[in-house]
Amino acid sequence: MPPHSVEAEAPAVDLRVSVGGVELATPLILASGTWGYGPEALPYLDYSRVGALSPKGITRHPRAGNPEPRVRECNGGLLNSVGLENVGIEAFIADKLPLIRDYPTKRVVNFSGSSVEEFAEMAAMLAVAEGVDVLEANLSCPNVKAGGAAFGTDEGLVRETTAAVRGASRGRPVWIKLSPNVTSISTMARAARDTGADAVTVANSFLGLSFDTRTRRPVFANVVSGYSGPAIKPMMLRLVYEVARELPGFPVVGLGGVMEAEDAVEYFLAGACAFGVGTAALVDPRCAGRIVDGLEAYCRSQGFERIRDLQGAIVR
Amino acid sequence: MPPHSVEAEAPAVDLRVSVGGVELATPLILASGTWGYGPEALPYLDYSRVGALSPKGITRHPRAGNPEPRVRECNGGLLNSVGLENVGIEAFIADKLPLIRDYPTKRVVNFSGSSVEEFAEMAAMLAVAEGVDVLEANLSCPNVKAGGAAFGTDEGLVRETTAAVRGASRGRPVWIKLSPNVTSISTMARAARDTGADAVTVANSFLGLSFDTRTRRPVFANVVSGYSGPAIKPMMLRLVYEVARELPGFPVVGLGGVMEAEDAVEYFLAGACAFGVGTAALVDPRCAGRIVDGLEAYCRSQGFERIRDLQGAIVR
Amino acid sequence: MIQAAEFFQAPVVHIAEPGGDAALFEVELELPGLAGRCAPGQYFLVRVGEGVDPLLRRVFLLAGASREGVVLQHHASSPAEAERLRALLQSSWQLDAFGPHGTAFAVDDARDALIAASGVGVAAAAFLATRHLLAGRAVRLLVPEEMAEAAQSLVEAVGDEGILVAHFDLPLEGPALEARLAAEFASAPGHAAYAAGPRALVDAFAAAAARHDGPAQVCLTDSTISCGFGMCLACVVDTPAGRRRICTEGLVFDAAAFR
Amino acid sequence: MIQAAEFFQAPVVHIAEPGGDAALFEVELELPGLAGRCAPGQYFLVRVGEGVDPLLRRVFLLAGASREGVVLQHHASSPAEAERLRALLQSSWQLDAFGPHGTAFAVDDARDALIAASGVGVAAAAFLATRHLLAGRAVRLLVPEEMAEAAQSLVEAVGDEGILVAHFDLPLEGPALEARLAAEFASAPGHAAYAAGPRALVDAFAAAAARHDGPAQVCLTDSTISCGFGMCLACVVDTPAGRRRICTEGLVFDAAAFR
Ligand SMILES: Cc1cc2nc3c(=O)[nH]c(=O)nc-3n(C[C@H](O)[C@H](O)[C@H](O)COP(=O)(O)OP(=O)(O)OC[C@H]3O[C@@H](n4cnc5c(N)ncnc54)[C@H](O)[C@@H]3O)c2cc1C
Ligand SMILES: Cc1cc2nc3c(=O)[nH]c(=O)nc-3n(C[C@H](O)[C@H](O)[C@H](O)COP(=O)(O)OP(=O)(O)OC[C@H]3O[C@@H](n4cnc5c(N)ncnc54)[C@H](O)[C@@H]3O)c2cc1C
Ligand SMILES: Cc1cc2nc3c(=O)[nH]c(=O)nc-3n(C[C@H](O)[C@H](O)[C@H](O)COP(=O)(O)O)c2cc1C
Ligand SMILES: Cc1cc2nc3c(=O)[nH]c(=O)nc-3n(C[C@H](O)[C@H](O)[C@H](O)COP(=O)(O)O)c2cc1C
Ligand code: FES
Ligand code: FES
Repeated sequence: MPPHSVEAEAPAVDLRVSVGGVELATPLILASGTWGYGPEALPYLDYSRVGALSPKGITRHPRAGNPEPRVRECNGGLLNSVGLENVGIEAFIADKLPLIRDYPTKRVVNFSGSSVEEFAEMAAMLAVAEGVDVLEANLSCPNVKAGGAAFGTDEGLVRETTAAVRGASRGRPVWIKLSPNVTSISTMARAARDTGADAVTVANSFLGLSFDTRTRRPVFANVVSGYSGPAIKPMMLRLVYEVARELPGFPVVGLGGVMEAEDAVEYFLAGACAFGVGTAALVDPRCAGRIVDGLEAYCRSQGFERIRDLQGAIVR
Repeated sequence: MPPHSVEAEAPAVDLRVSVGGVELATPLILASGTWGYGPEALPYLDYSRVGALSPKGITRHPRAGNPEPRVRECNGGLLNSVGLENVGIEAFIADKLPLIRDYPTKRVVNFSGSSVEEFAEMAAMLAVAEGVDVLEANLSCPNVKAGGAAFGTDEGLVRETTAAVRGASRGRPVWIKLSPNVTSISTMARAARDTGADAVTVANSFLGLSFDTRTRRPVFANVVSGYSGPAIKPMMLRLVYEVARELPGFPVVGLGGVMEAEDAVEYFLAGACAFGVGTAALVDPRCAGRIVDGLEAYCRSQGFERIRDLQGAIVR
Repeated sequence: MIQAAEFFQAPVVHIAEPGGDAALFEVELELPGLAGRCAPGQYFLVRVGEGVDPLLRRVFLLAGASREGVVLQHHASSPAEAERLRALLQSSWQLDAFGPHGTAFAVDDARDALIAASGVGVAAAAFLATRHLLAGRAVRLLVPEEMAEAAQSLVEAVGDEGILVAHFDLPLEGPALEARLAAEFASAPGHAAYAAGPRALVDAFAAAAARHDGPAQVCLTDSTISCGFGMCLACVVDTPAGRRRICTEGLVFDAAAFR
Repeated sequence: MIQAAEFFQAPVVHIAEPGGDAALFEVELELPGLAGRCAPGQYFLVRVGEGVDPLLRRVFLLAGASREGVVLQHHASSPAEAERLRALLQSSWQLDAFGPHGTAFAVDDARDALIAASGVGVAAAAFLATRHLLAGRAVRLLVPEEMAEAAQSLVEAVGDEGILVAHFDLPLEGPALEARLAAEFASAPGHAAYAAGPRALVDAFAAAAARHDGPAQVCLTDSTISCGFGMCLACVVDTPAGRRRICTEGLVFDAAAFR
């Protein structure tokens, strides 16, 4: 039963959504990497209006990440080569998780392995860590053993990694975060679904690069970086649309360039059951509250009592 | 020997480039689809400063293209679903080609087949048409026979189509325009190179879509459309960089979001030997002259006597 | 008659809101000596800001021309978009504007005029009305109810003895408007008839003008214009006389083209 | 002392060019009653325009604070970028600004001051100098030659009896500046020493301050700040005391952190 709202005339909108059995209070997920580990964002938002928090992506060992500069704006998008700087899984579980365990939201822990075995090892640790609601495997990071190509661009590796993480997760929900740099996103999503994923996150940043024409050097030490923000929204919407159409009923978390409530509505129409917000945090961490309020107002204006009914609600 | 310039102090920059044996007066190519058939742009530019003109892409039969709306701006990029409206190859050769035959530039004729046989049939017609300098096969259009997936996303189809076009081209240069919506652009470029392509154009627009949140309808009748302009530049640069690195020495024409001379310099640094300008034409058709002038000034300021030396001139 | 359009860097003199539609705004540009080349129905392609958002030029319809310069109106996609563009215009000393562009109304000022207009079309209609008024002809200007006030003030600026503003409270789509326009034509035999507005108004006007015994022309003011230079085929419409690019072969057409 | 920063919608009172560096510009915001909470070394995170380009907030360094409001300076990536941002600022009635943000200089106004500054750091230095002058202390302000004039005018605005502007004509990188700064330290025993500028100046200053017998603090004014809220790790630097986020744990650090 949706919580009865006090203002009688403006009927409350039921903002709850379910992502493959995981109940979220609202459909907004704080994407990994742009909201810190959680406490950093506390002063700017109300976690009870946030469906889930994905802390900074963690790796098996601490990483210092890439040298400066790590971020560069470009024509409505953001290039980042932070290089997955993080405290490592042990310190995350010991020092960071306790800080966010009592937040009134779900915790979707994003992790990157450099091999299938490492993904499984990390999944096993997260499976028993208190306060981890969902394991989100970031397949858009390089497979160090196999020459550095991203896991998410090889169907076989997606199957192997998903199965390994599923096997080690002790029943905790497993989301697979896919790479958008593929010919057929639905093939990768199907591979994840068929090997035990409860949902797919579509998707991590696109590969991009930029040169400083004055010095004729690449902007980033690693040359290639991740491209995100408003500029990638139309492409990510197409990827979400394809997965939702090819795998009807399979939960998709859509993200890429969501800055306002209208952007989130497009992801629902494309078929997503929830959406992520990453780069927008860097512009204004209050955007989370603003977007959820905007969605509530949109549902009222369009006559939707439950936000989940927006999913795929395209008018032909 | 570069043409000797009158202003003694400002040494002329040699703007000539060669793309797989095709000599262009300057490295700027007017990309297919945004400059009309050629005469429409005449009032706004000096064709002797344009390396090559790619008229509107043609198909075997005339096409009315898609219903309105056909274009929609989005966060620094452009979505288009024109639907390849064109007069068809017969009318192009009879009515359009004669108008541009005497322009002081090269003509790179862009054509899209709905099957491998149709690509070959069109190539044979263009191979003997007077005034066609280069055949550019647009593999980023749907293969109607095989369920509509784009030719450019299937390695085998890229080989088959390139070989068929090569076979029918009677020795005229063949460029293959690739689709950017692939996992490995270098695999597709290698497939084209190994079956007779003289160069690859990297690349056509990305797939994207957008919804009108007021009406909850897709903006375009075909739902999915082509995404181009400034927003796609970092991703296209990465694709050009990968092809140039994996297939050293193989000519790449790079395009995507070039609005100013600095953008073109980035494509040279990524490894392109020439670059295309598409969406920028819609903003200001005078941009062609402005970009070539800007490149000349850039070469002078950086001490390059020949613009072709900019190719891959990254400072490590 | 198609005037040779040019690229200008034109200083912004004044920015205003004509009223009647929050998505409409008006800009006065300092372009001395251009009045003679500007005709009703024509427009300027204006680059708003220098960034990537907005990217393409916007259509600014000619609403008037004087010795000092031109008055243009733009119909944004929403009031919020209008505010965004206005703010960008305020910050630019000079505007990159290409025009006067496109075909113009052939003004037959030997006849009284019947003009139907909606949205930004009202600005073109007012410009058109002045030509007839200056020739001592009577003008009947028919606009939607919400535009009546704005039309009245535009006309007052022109000195309004000979002009009568009437309004209709009908949706642009559907048969009702066509019937109302047919009645207007019946009581305006031989008049020079013009319409300026979105496609729905133009279609109703063209149908109603079928048996009109005077010249009838239309101006499509709300089409999706992308390049505006006739190169991209984004504005192509089907007409009985074949496929036409609105941006260069319009915005003004003979009404018969839309029957 | 870290002041609790807040989001403000602040009217733009005045936009100016301080001179000395075409990529620098100054903005005065109407924020009455905030002076008491603003300290030298702090900054505001300002959203320029509402579009996607520019997308991230920009660092506007505090150059002064009064009853009416605050004066901020921004160092753009190039003169062209400065002009672009200035034009956008002109068109916004109110600016979305978050601040006073970051750590501040601990002002020890019981001592005379030695301040080295470059680029936008000169603005922070001037703000700092006023605190010492008000306490009747002497201030020696060392700036690069091209900034000397701008520093002089900033200081004149403050009433300059006790302040001496000296300048150096040395590259920020390389040993020469460190040697010059060491000489300055030698002739300023026990002074409160401060530096504000790009990393190269901060490193030279920190090295030269090794044997200084007074407090020495640095303010990193030209780092790549991305979010500014301590969330994205784009501004992290290695210091002997471990990894620090410049945006929240700086911009001001003890000089020892960069030795
Ligand atoms: C599509 C894409 C999107 C990305 N988005 C982001 C992002 O948004 N934020 C972010 O912080 N990073 C992001 N990254 C960066 C990426 O996750 C890390 O940079 C990557 O894990 C390291 O790969 P690298 O080539 O950057 O090498 P570096 O970052 O320079 O790493 C150096 C070395 O560390 C080792 N290494 C690399 N990855 C791992 C790993 N996962 N576990 C253990 N060791 C490793 C390898 O030997 C590697 O060569 C993205 C990468 C890709 C391909
Ligand atoms: C990545 C990508 C980028 C694109 N970029 C552009 C662009 O920038 N400009 C542009 O004008 N179009 C562009 N298109 C559109 C595309 O070239 C045409 O729309 C396409 O050829 C028709 O495919 P469609 O799905 O849009 O079907 P429609 O355009 O609706 O075509 C309808 C039907 O026509 C038939 N048909 C489709 N293609 C062909 C063909 N090549 N030859 C003969 N018959 C055909 C098919 O039966 C098809 O179902 C792009 C398409 C893709 C996939
Ligand atoms: C600065 C930055 C850091 C990121 N770090 C991570 C990360 O650690 N793990 C991960 O899976 N994705 C990471 N991402 C990708 C985002 O989670 C998200 O998938 C992507 O940016 C697209 O969404 P957006 O456009 O809303 O940012 C990062 C993105 C940015 C901009
Ligand atoms: C309106 C429009 C029409 C286009 N038509 C064609 C076409 O007919 N054939 C083709 O191969 N590419 C076509 N393209 C793709 C462009 O040639 C180019 O590959 C792409 O837009 C990326 O470059 P840009 O960002 O400079 O536009 C079209 C692009 C646009 C925007
Ligand atoms: S808008 Fe491009 S041809 Fe008319
Ligand atoms: S700029 Fe994001 S953490 Fe400092």
